[in-house]
Amino acid sequence: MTVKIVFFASLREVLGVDSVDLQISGSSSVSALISQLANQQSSEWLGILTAENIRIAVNQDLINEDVGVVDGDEVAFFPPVTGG
Amino acid sequence: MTVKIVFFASLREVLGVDSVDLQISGSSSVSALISQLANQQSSEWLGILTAENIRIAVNQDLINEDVGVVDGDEVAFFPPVTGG
Amino acid sequence: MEKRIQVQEETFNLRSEYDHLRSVSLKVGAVVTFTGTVRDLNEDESVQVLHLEHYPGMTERALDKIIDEAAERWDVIAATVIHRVGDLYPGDEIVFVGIASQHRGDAFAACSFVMDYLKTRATFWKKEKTEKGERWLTTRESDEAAADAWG
Amino acid sequence: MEKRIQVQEETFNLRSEYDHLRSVSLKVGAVVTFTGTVRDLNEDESVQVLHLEHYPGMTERALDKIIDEAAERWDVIAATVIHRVGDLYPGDEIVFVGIASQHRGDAFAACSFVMDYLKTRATFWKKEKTEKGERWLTTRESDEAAADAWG
Repeated sequence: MTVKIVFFASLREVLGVDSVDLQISGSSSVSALISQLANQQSSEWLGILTAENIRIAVNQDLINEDVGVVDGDEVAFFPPVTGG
Repeated sequence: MTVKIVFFASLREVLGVDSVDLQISGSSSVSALISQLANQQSSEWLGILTAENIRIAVNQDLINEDVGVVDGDEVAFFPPVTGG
Repeated sequence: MEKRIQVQEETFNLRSEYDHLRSVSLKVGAVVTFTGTVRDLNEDESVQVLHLEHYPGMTERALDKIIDEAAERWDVIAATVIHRVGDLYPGDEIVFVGIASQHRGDAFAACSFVMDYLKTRATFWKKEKTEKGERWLTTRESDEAAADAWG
Repeated sequence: MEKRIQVQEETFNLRSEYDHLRSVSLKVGAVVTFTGTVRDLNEDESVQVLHLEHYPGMTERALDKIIDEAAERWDVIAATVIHRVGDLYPGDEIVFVGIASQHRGDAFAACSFVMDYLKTRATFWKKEKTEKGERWLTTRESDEAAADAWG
């Protein structure tokens, strides 16, 4: 089962990658995904992805607390927006 | 000495005239002009020109109290504005 | 500040007015425009023609003062007011107000301030022709309240 | 309500956007437009290029929600939001918001609400290139305060 992880703007540049396809076994949660990413990529990712100013969206909806993710979901991490 | 009196919108239609050149002797005031106009035109003008909703401008500046007028001045009477 | 004030029978070209406002300075970061149009209904009566009359000279002076007052309150780099007079029909444009500022808050505030003051302080009068006949419009209380609210 | 939402690299044509808003209904009495442009200076540094990035899909959904929320609060007959992405230069247009309503109060409020919410809730990010180098911009506290002020 695959979850697509995407990164934007300064976060994308810091991590040096714009997306990662993550294999999960059965169900998972966003917090578990972050741990799995840090294990797989670099331990620095843990602090970067859990920094206070980082926003998280699941399937393009912002989340304010940990939620479950399933096969085919898209999870996005990004800094505060600055459009307009 | 001449003062130009002008009327706008519904007031112009009620009075049936858009302007009157009024001869004054020496100095006068707006209130004296109104009396002079009523004598000269019709006694109904007194009530019409002193009605509460009528605005008066002297030389294109709104006035809130009686003021003096001199030769060449332009005095305007009109109802509340409704532009925009 | 760049000012442009026009009272005219002809319609106006929003695009060229906007281009003018925007091109005044590279400091411009926000342009807000307001356009008022003749609606087909007023107080449930079908409007056929709207006749706009004004006091030539005094009107332009009033608009000039209103823009100056807006520029005292907010950052205004450029301001344009165009008001049409004569016979207008449903769908026609009556009035254009455009403000260019560095930031959006100033542009929004100045534009709506100019419209509120224009409604209650510029010497225009409207006569409406409906199926029931002609009538001069009277000032709306809501317009007076909007102008008074600026203090 | 008529909605139009576009995220695009190309510039937009204010005139055709305005004509669309105005032509939706003869009930339209007021059209307010906001256009944001790239200023040549930001925090006293000369801006050479502004790069705009967004989250395709989520951005359009966020803009759609913002317009719906405006229409719940005010009379909105038609609303258009166009936001550019890619490389922009001083003087270039970044964003257009246009609102058509029956009355001016609704059009002004809805337009400035959409801009305030767009600034804090739509997934766009700006990277500025000045003579001193590149930097990603951070949210302004004044923008957050403006959005929060709508309650």
